Amino acid sequence: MTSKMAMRILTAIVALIFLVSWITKSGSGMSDSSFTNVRDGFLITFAVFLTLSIFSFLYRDNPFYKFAESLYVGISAGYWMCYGFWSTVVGNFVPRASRSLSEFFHVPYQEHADHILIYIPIIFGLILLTRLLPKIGWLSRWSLAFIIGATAGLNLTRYLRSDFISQVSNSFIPLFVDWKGVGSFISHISLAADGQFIAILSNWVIFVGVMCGLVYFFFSKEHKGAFGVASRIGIWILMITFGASFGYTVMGRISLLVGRITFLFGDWLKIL
Amino acid sequence: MTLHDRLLALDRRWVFGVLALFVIIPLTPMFSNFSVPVTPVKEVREIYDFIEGLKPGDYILLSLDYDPGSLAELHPVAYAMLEQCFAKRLKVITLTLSQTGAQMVEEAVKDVADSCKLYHGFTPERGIDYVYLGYKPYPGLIILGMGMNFRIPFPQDYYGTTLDSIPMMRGIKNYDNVKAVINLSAGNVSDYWVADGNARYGVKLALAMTGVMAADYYPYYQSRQIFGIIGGMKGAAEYESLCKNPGTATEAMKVQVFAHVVIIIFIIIGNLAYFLGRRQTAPTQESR
Amino acid sequence: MKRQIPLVLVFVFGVLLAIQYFVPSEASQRGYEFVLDWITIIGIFAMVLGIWSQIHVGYNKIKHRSEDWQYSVVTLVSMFAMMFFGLSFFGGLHGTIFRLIYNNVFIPIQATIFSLLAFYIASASYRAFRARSAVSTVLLVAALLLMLRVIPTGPLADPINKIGNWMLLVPNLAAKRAILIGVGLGGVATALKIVLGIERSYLGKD
Amino acid sequence: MKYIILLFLTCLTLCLSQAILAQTASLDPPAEAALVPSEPPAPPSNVRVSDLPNDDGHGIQVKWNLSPDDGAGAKSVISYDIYRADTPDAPDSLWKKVGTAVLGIKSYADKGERDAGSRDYLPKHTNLYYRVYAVGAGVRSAAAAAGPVQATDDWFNDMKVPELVFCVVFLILTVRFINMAKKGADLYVRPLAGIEAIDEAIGRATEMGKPILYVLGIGTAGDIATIASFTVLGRVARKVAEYQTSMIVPCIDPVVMTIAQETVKTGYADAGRPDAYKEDSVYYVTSQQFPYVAAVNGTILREKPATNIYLGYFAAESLLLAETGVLAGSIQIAGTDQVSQLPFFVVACDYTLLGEELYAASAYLGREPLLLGTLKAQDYLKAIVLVCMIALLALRVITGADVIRKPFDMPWW
Repeated sequence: MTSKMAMRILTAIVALIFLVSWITKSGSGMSDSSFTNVRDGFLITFAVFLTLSIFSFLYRDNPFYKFAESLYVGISAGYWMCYGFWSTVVGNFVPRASRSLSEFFHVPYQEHADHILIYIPIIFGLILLTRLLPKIGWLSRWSLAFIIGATAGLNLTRYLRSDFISQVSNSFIPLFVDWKGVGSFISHISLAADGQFIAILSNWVIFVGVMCGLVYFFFSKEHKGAFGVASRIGIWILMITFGASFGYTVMGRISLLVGRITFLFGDWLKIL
Repeated sequence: MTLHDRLLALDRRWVFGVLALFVIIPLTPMFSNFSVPVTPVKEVREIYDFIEGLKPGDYILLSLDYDPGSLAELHPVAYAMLEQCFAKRLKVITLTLSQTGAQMVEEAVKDVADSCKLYHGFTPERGIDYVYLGYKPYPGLIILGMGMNFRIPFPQDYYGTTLDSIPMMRGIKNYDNVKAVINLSAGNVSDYWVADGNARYGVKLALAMTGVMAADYYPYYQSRQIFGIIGGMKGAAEYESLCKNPGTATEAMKVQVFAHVVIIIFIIIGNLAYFLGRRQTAPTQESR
Repeated sequence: MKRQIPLVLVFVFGVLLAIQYFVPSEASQRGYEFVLDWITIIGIFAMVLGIWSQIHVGYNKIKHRSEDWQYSVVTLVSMFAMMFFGLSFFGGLHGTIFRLIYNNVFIPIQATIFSLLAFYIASASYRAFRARSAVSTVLLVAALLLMLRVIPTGPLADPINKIGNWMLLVPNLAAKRAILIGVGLGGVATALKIVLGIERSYLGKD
Repeated sequence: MKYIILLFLTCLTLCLSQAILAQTASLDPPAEAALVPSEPPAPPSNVRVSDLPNDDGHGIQVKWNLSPDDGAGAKSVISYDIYRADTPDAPDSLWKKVGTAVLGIKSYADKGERDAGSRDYLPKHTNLYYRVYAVGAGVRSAAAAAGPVQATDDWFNDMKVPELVFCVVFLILTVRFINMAKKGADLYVRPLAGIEAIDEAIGRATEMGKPILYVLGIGTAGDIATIASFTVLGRVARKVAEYQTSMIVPCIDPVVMTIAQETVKTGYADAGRPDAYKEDSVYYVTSQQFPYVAAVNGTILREKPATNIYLGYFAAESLLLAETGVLAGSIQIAGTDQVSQLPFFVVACDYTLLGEELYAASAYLGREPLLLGTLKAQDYLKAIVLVCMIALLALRVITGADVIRKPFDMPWW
């Protein structure tokens, strides 16, 4: 009971702050028209309210977050439907399906398109909708089979080059860059970034890393003995990479937060 | 419950709260005098030293090829560098190869020129101290064309004045007449500058770019195809510090440094707690 | 009928499109474009199923007054409102109200949710970066090194920067390559399993 | 990789060059005329034309020898313009400019459109003639017209022989291992912690009386990671039905939702409990990344699932989901083929399937001989790659010769 009471008081306070800030905000607008001022004041205050509601999730789940989330999901779904309708249905489908519909939506009718072929996906689409009818719902699997079969066929070959062939062929790197004998190597050894030592070291790391990484992903053999050592090195290389990528990303994520903070304190409260 | 137990089970809301605090604090006026000591790395310093080493009247070309989306990271460099060039009384040729950047770059160049009055007591004049050539599409061809003559891709500047009637452009034909090209980029334009500008015409080239891109271009720095590189917010702050002209990058770096220190301290605390806990529980495990 | 036809469809389209990759001729290119188009158009019909699912789930919650049913009302109302303002009468995607809602509700929430990552990356680091074992120590040290790049460390700045860059370029390349080679192989294997009908759990039982 | 990108960018430049040079020419002709000593560069020579290989029959390859003034001589060449006409002696107005190549380039691929109505249409099986100009600043000179040439279709792209060989080898290996498996050969696969955890996790959910959350990622049904995730979903659903727990599957795409519904239904039917399947347990949220994350995060905190399984294609939401799951106290198992998101899953989740392991998961869970057969075929190919790499590099070190030269001879620091 007390928590319910506290929640109500909290809601009331938030509503009050919201109202007050809206009024002050709309009074300080730049525009001449008072309607635009009031509207913009409301909108920015509302945006701030939503921003804080989302941040409140960090403390715990609460009605404000639930509200912002539901609103966001609803608006996103509505936006997506509109977008899908205008870009795919009107932009892609109507111009090839019917002249009168094209005229209705003011899109140019495509004279030369192959009109018969467009009925095949329409049939598949209608079959898909049989899901909504319990009796013949199994028919929809035909459409699913088409989609799955087609995408599997596309994927069977499409990424072979970028993911497999070029990755393998790019791994043929010189392991002894500019090799002029052991004597020369030792006498010129240095930690300079563009030195021979670093170049050779880097290429060895890449070569050994790829090898051991592949060994790590081997399913048929247990990680024991020499095989285990190699897979161990493989996982180390993977972990160095993951750690480095993680650490590198921190800066970008903090920048996102700074953007939100400046919105709250700069654009809204104008105290920064 | 001992201290390390508490630390190990620390509610993450403490982490959130402390982080939020240390992101907001450096932005408050309290910290306006506080500055992060920035140690410029070699590849940033080289660009600064190069520009400092130029004589008044030397020409330099700034290709500001970023869009408003990457403004936060690259604007600080553009401002600091332009001001440095103006203060050195260099002749600056500016242009953009980013479609959405044309107006933004114009405003930036004007802005710096106007503010020079305040800090250096003279106002660089358009046409005498700097030109802004504007935007043209297809960066690769523009860069190649300028290698022949600036007038091929840019017969006129942004404002429609033919280059021959601009005082500072008289007798300035192509890259041979500029000391260096500095490319500030948020996209693949840098590839064109390296491949077409540097490789084909031997332009002395330096790059400033967003943090995400920078790591990919270090090989060019290593092979000396470019003589310097400024990466992201951090590079921008370093350049500002070299110019003794702290701006928005220095400001944002305050937040970054605070946030990173907070996170690292948390990691250290977590590890200390872990090791303390392990030392205490270890004997009981043995006796069992 | 219920099971054979779908399997035949999967096999026929799978094999045709796999072969298409190797055939550059005009007929093959056109066929490829058609199939891509078809998938998009079937997607439009699937959208109906999406709306249906959303309404169905929301309606059931409201009807049974299950926990938090009020929020389902918010979702459904905002969805229909957005669809209503997206009608051509209001200017479609470029309508004033549509854009106002998008810019003042959608964008701020989006940016805020994205910025939650700043907090999460901090709490994940605190919890996970502990030197429990050799492997997790490697992870910890690599992450710390990259984070230290941002902090002014005076004379250490240059070496830290260099080691950081090296880690991003060299071991990163090796690990990415090892993973990608595996992913390339695994992708082919998965597609093959589907096309050959070895894997058919999505096709129903009866 | 960088070289490939550069090559690609150069090609792009070439393709786009036509428009820009046309534009520069029309910008301010008097200014240009004023600055150029009007001596046209020497023309290119020996123009050769042939059908563009490996295309759909609407492309011609044009090659020429560089003008003596290109990079040498008067150094006055900026670019080459390529023109096309139906007859060799057509008047200038009937020659159509099809493209531009910058100085130093000796060939151009004239790739036309297929549709007769479009602007860049290049007819098939028709005699065509080509002319190449060397262009200086405002002046140009042409080589003699070359032709005739006809564009023709090709039925096999010989650039893709490696892929074909690979596919055939893979298919043979797969069939071989599947046959072995059918005959009852023992195909050993080493245990994978992440996959064994799935079984435990379902058991744990049963004990706790809480649901299992299964997230298929933000990919569409066209992503191979999503397809792989479906195959795992079917097996998880079957186990869930056997253990009589419940599961929640929020989806980001209507097609993905439909397939997921069918998959889960099948899983329940396989377990002999088709009645236990509830249609609303697999539902559509919305098709955008962050709204989807907001909704799933809410679900995680409200339902407090015993186990969260994230398998499929993921982007920035990986950490958002995984950290919320930690807060809810769920056991978390993740897997994706997105290398950039793996660090976040590795840090925040209890078990992570790295790349390929996601694809292997269904074979592990099902333990059916057919699936293990494909897994074995994968392993054999990996072994072949390993051996080839070591052998070729050893050969290179021993002979000192570049067996296969690759553009990686640059310092990596």
